[in-house]
Amino acid sequence: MSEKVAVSLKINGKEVTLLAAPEQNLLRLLRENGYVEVKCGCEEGDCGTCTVLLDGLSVKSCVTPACACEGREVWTAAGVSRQERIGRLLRDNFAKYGASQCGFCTPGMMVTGVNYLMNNGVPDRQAIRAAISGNLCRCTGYKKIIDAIYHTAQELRRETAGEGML
Amino acid sequence: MGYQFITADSVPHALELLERYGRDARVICGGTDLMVRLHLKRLPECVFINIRNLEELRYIREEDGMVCIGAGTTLSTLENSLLLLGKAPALFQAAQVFADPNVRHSATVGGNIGNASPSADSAPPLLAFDGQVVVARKDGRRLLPIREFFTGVGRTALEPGELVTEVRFKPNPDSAFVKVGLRNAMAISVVNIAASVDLAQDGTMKDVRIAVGAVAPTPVRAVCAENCLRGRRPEEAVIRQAMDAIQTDIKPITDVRASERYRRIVAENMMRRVVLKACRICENEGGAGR
Amino acid sequence: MSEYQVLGVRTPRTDALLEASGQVVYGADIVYPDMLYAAARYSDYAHARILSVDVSEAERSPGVRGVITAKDVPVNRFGYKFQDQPVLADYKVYCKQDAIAVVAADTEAQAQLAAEKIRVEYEPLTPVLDPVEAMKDEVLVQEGSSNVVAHIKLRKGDVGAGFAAADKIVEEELSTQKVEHVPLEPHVALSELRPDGQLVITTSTSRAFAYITQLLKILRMDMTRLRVLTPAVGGAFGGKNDVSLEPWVALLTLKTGRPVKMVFSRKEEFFTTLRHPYRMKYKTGLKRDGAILARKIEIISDSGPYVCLGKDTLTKASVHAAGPYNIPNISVDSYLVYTNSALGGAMRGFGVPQVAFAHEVHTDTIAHELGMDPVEFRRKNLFYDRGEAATGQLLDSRAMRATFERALELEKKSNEGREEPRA
Amino acid sequence: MIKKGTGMACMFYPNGSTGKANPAGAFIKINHDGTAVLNIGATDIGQGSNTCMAQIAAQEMGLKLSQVRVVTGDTELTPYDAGTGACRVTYIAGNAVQKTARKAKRLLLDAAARKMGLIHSGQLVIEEGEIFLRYWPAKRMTIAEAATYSERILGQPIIAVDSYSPATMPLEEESGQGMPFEVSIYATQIAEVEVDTDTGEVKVTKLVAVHDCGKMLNPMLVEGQIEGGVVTGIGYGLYEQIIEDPVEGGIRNPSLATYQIPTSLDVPEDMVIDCVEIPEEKGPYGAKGVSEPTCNPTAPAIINAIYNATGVRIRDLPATREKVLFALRELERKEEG
Repeated sequence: MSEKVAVSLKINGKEVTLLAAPEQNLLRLLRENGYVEVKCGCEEGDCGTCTVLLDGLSVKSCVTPACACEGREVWTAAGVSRQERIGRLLRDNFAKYGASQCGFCTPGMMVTGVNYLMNNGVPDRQAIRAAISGNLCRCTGYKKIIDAIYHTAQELRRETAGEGML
Repeated sequence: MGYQFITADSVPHALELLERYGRDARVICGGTDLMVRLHLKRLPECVFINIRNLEELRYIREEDGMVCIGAGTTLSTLENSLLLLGKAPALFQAAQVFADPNVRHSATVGGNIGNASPSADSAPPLLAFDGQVVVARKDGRRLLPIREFFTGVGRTALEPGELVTEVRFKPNPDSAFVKVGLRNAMAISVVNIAASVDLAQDGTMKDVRIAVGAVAPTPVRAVCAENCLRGRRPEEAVIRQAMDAIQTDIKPITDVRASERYRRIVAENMMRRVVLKACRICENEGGAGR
Repeated sequence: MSEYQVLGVRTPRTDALLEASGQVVYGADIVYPDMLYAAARYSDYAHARILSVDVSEAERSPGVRGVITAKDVPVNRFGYKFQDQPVLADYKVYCKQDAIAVVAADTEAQAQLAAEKIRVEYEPLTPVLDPVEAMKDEVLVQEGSSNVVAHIKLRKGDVGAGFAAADKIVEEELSTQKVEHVPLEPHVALSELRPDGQLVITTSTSRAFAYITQLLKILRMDMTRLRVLTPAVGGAFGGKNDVSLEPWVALLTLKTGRPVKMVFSRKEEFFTTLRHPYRMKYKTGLKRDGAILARKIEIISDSGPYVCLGKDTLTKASVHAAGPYNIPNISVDSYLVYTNSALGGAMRGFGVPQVAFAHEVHTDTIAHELGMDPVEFRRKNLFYDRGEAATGQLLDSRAMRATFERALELEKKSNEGREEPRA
Repeated sequence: MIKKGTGMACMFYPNGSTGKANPAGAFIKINHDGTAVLNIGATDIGQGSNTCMAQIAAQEMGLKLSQVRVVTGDTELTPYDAGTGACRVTYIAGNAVQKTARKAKRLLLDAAARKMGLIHSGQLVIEEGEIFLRYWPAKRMTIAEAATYSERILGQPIIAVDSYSPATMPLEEESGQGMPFEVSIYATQIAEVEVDTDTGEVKVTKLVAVHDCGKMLNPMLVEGQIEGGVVTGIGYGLYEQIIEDPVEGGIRNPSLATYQIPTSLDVPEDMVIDCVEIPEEKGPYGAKGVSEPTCNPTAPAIINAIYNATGVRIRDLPATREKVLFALRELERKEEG
């Protein structure tokens, strides 16, 4: 490993400065500093278990250079699932609709789900199915994950409609 | 020496860094290709020049009839661009099936063509539009036709110190893209193909440009197939002729993903599908592909 | 409904909220103070004698605290009925997935770097990779044993008589491929020597007791000195049924006195067990009206270089090979064959997915050769309430026809758009 | 061109290892505060056994699910279990947990009887967390009271242990005859596919899966197991294949980029899942295991559907796009020839 450099970024709402090697990926930077909810299933960009929000967009942290995150904002599954409304509602619906079994792909699915819901996530099963197509799951067959995101989108839509937002 | 990672804070700064580090420099933006090669230990020590912060390279705009896309523009931006949906459906459709949504949030156009994989999904549309690559250097810039940009597997015509800053092309609404992988997401193309057609009033194809990926060391124009179609109507017999002709345009290999024979059959069938799609002809009117 | 009515309820998993917020602890998330990381050196050949293993350069590599080879393993053979699998390759490598040495270092990168510096001298032997070829025993995978390591026989009634009385014989060959479990969580194991002298191994496994039974023999320990903990498991599907990296981390801890952790890369995950590929021959004798009189089945299973669970899998496959049909005369001959290809092990379905593919495609072939609708042919031959299995066991098979008719009903109903509310 | 077709497959599969012992053990301790610790050897690898086992224990002891804490995954503290495999946990470990819970309940009721001055506990029942006399319901106490009385007064800790081992007979060496399993489960799946004759792509548009698992203890977990198994079956039938070098040996596609399992866009939007609930009286609350063989009928149902759609029968899995396309060409050539 080459000589490490300091990277200052915001993780789950908290300013932190961490040491990263130039060639290190964001996944390793996060896991080595205790954010172990970001999972490593392949480290080759093929499985999605390492998905995090980077500046509001869901990305695969294993193919994101750690040093490129200087001054950026990262949210992990632990962070988004505490976030009011979208994250918390999706977390509860993941449980309610049986969207997880072994739980290893679940953090990545949660972040991808939150990303979908934050970017005008319409309650449309085919759109949701496409949105999570970068997150592999071997246990659930994807159906109940789509159910959870779909029902969350519906509930959010009812709320915003209720508040006369639309 | 070990790796280094330097973030450029402007294009001139990036060019200066590229100049200084020459062959040791390696431009990185999304990182979805380079970080995988790094993990697989197929990327020797280098100086990463990070251009991810350069907002001036992230745009899609129309300038005197040309669509100009900044090299740092992500695939998800392309996928959500109404301009592309309307004026350059081939590139829009390619962006939709590129890898997966989360990779599309990071991967950039400049990165995709810079990586120069034979199966790069953004290449066939740019080739079919006969686009150009704007290449900047410390002391100026040059316009490189995209058909001269790819020189081999993973190799481009870029010289050390040069940076792709934009791709530009004359858009065409009568264009389309088709991809065949081994599954419907996160799939590296076994064959991808784009077509751009200038249709006359009477329905004949005044001009037609077809570009095919994953069937040669670089994406290629299917010149022989184009010749069969140019000036004629997209009828079944004409297309059948072009389907034979395309076999001479392509030199597919057998690899872990698919065999040469499979790529040849799919290439001709997808050529038929993409030409009909570009001409907005519903596919099953024209009978079965071969 | 009262909180005390707990069964028959759509209750979420008790850890569902923890899973959704990423707070479940898997093996890879566990960190001990001054822990070392391990990396393995795998074989370069599918079949070769090992002349020498030189770890000196690896031992001098930066950050390295210990290297183990077969010499460090108290008992270097393990397995279930067949003790044929080495913990680390000693005088021979049997497949390209065999590990020869394992390095423990301060960081994972240092361990991997050092592992590449291990020099192995081989005397290459011709590998036998095709099971049918291997059955000729021209090249022996395991010395002193035929490559046909098990022949499972099943005889019910008299197939000869059945074929003689048949109006029609249908023969068919079918085969299945090797597949990987692909649990999203790769294998992981940690070992720690606790102050009281107990060696505690934490590993992602479906069968901790099967593991500790093997590890006790390998490490020559008893249940007071060894303990296996199972953290949350990120999917197994049968791929975490057999010991692999656990003895390596245990021995490295014993050698260095420090906790050791090893997490398989996705590539190494493909080196663990795979589903056995089967080559199957089906021969069925029938009456013109579709009644099945006799079925003869032959299965060749490529076990890779060790038996592992190959024989148990092939037994369960043989018992179910004829399918859920009333067949008076059945004979099954199944051969488990050693090869130098990748090792077979348990995977979801344990041999029966292979034969289910075979007997259900064979059933369709038969129906079409008789000019019958495959649904009608099944309706005629499926188990009734008291089906007799190929083992002669009488089954309570009421559910066979219940699922059959219900599936047809749901298929028809969903085509008419009136989908059942339950789904 | 797109050709449509439908195919079916049936299967049967046992619960438990083949003709050899594979017991499961359980400990239960009822705490003085009326909660319980369920300690089992079987581990949850994602199929939901911790939840299912806790449900059985809670139902049997009249507790809420939240009052039962499950401890597994420690060879020193948990009783022996043969392991999570062979579709055995719900049926075998479930029976062990139910038997153990009955024992714990007996100890609890005995303590309650003594506290009430009854000569035996036969007339006592537990409902909604309370113990009372069946025919004089006014005479009641909470489970916590009985537990405290037993543990802290009588000095009788409420700890029960039991196990379950299926009664099977090994197979005879020569004939393979015997009684290797106690119970079996059954299933039928129907697949609808669309085959693109230009690329050989097979798209599973609908999958009907009807399975048998006796009484469903938790319908949501059962559905999840069937949906997951179906997708594993789709991978087995259409997408997955380890490619080994035929000369040198060694795997040529050891990555998730070149060994492709189904993504969310490769599975049918229309998955119709159902169970026929024929209770199994030997099972805990009538239940049997369901998870392991849910993938068994999927691949053959798809292969039969491909034949129905195109007349092409793929006899060597997987039915990759290339294999289907070449088989279509072969069929065309034969028909023209």
